[in-house]
Amino acid sequence: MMMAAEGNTTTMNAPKKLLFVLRQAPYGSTLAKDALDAILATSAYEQDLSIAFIDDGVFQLINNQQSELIDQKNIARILSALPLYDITQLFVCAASLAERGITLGAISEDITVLEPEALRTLLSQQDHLLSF
Amino acid sequence: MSAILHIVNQSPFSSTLLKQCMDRFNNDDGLILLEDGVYGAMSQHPYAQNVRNIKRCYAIKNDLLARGISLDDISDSIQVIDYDEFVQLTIEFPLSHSWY
Amino acid sequence: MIFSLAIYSSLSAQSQDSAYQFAHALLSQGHQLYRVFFYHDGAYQGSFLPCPPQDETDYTARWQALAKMHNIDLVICIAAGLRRGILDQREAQRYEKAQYNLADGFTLSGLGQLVEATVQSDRLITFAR
Amino acid sequence: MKKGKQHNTKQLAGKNIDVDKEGYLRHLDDWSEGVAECIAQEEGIILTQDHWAVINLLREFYHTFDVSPAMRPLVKYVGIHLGKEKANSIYLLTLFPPSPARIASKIAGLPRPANCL
Repeated sequence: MMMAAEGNTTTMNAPKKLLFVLRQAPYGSTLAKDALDAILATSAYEQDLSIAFIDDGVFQLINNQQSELIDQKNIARILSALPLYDITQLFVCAASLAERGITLGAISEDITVLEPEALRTLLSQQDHLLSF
Repeated sequence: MSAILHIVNQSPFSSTLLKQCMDRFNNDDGLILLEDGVYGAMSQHPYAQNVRNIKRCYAIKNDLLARGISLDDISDSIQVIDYDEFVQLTIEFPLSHSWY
Repeated sequence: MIFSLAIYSSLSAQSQDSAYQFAHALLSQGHQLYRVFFYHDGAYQGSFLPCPPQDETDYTARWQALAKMHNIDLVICIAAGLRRGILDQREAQRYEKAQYNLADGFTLSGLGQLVEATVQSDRLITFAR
Repeated sequence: MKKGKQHNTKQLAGKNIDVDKEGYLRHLDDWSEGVAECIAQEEGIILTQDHWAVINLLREFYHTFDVSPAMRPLVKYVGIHLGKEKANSIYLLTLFPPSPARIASKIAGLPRPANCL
């Protein structure tokens, strides 16, 4: 139950469009996990929040991750909690999937696959890009 | 549709970062090469041709000179800038994305 | 224009210096730096314990000086700080550690501060690795 | 100067169990229903079936998703599993006063939340 009671110190204006761009594979560094922590925290602040998995970030979506074998939190399982945090705008880069020869595993039913043009449009419609 | 200022800090000789950035590049976007990213400004680098096609490509002067890269050795299409100009570009472009 | 910076880089990464150069340049142009948020390995910036040789840059001291001069909010993500052993007195007591090491001018706070910085700022620039 | 953690050991459910100074388990594996009863008692709470439903759900959330829930997802999860009428933060506050986030996770043997205030 982290970060439950934050955020009442400033008045927030109209929601901003924030896109987390996740480009990191899940376990080689903690960046992928840190990005998810930031996303879960952000979900408490009524912003227009979305996530795009691109490049090695798509490796976070592979099924059957057994991260306990390397003493790490399971990224795929954390991702499966996103709907409970009302995070529903999830996108993945079709080209990144194809290039790596992987099919969608975790949260596949909730995620929208975007061709390059559409991905590019998504990026340029934001107020801020949070690069992870 | 907002133009994006892409910021790249890894060498294209050791990382595919620059390629990944260029794959998402729009005509009206900008590219800043800094830190080891400035090796991407050298005319010999693997994507030199692509970078040449970018209208607005910039490299941080001090990062080039610190690495012994002569300003004569970089592609003609690349503008050499300082941090004041870097700040100006982040204002001119409504969005920035850091590739690292 | 209002800027915030997100810094994820460790002390060994040049991007640490780039972030400072950027902050310095934007302030000298009269823009506002609303917050610098240190996350991931950026949290190491907040320790006052590093002892670089006198002829090398003391990154932490440099941020402190800039913050003092321009009244900048230097925030370290508390979770990132705790993992990396960056504690203030309150957290040291809470976690029963005999020492604390958070440098003056920095504060430990939650990820909400990153969200709030993006909401309050016209530009968010990320420096990492 | 050199001082490690104070080893606060408590008699909980007939066993010596390491807790930190705010009463969180140092080793999450030490948790048992008996331990939960004891921690609850120290918080002035007698556990009823309603409490247990939430505690079990909290543990299930943690083990399913590998994170401790924030308030909002927990409320949502409660709604899915225990019914809509219980899906509100006041209900949780009534069960685990004064701070359901801290108290319930302590009793359920979850990691202490990072202090984000």
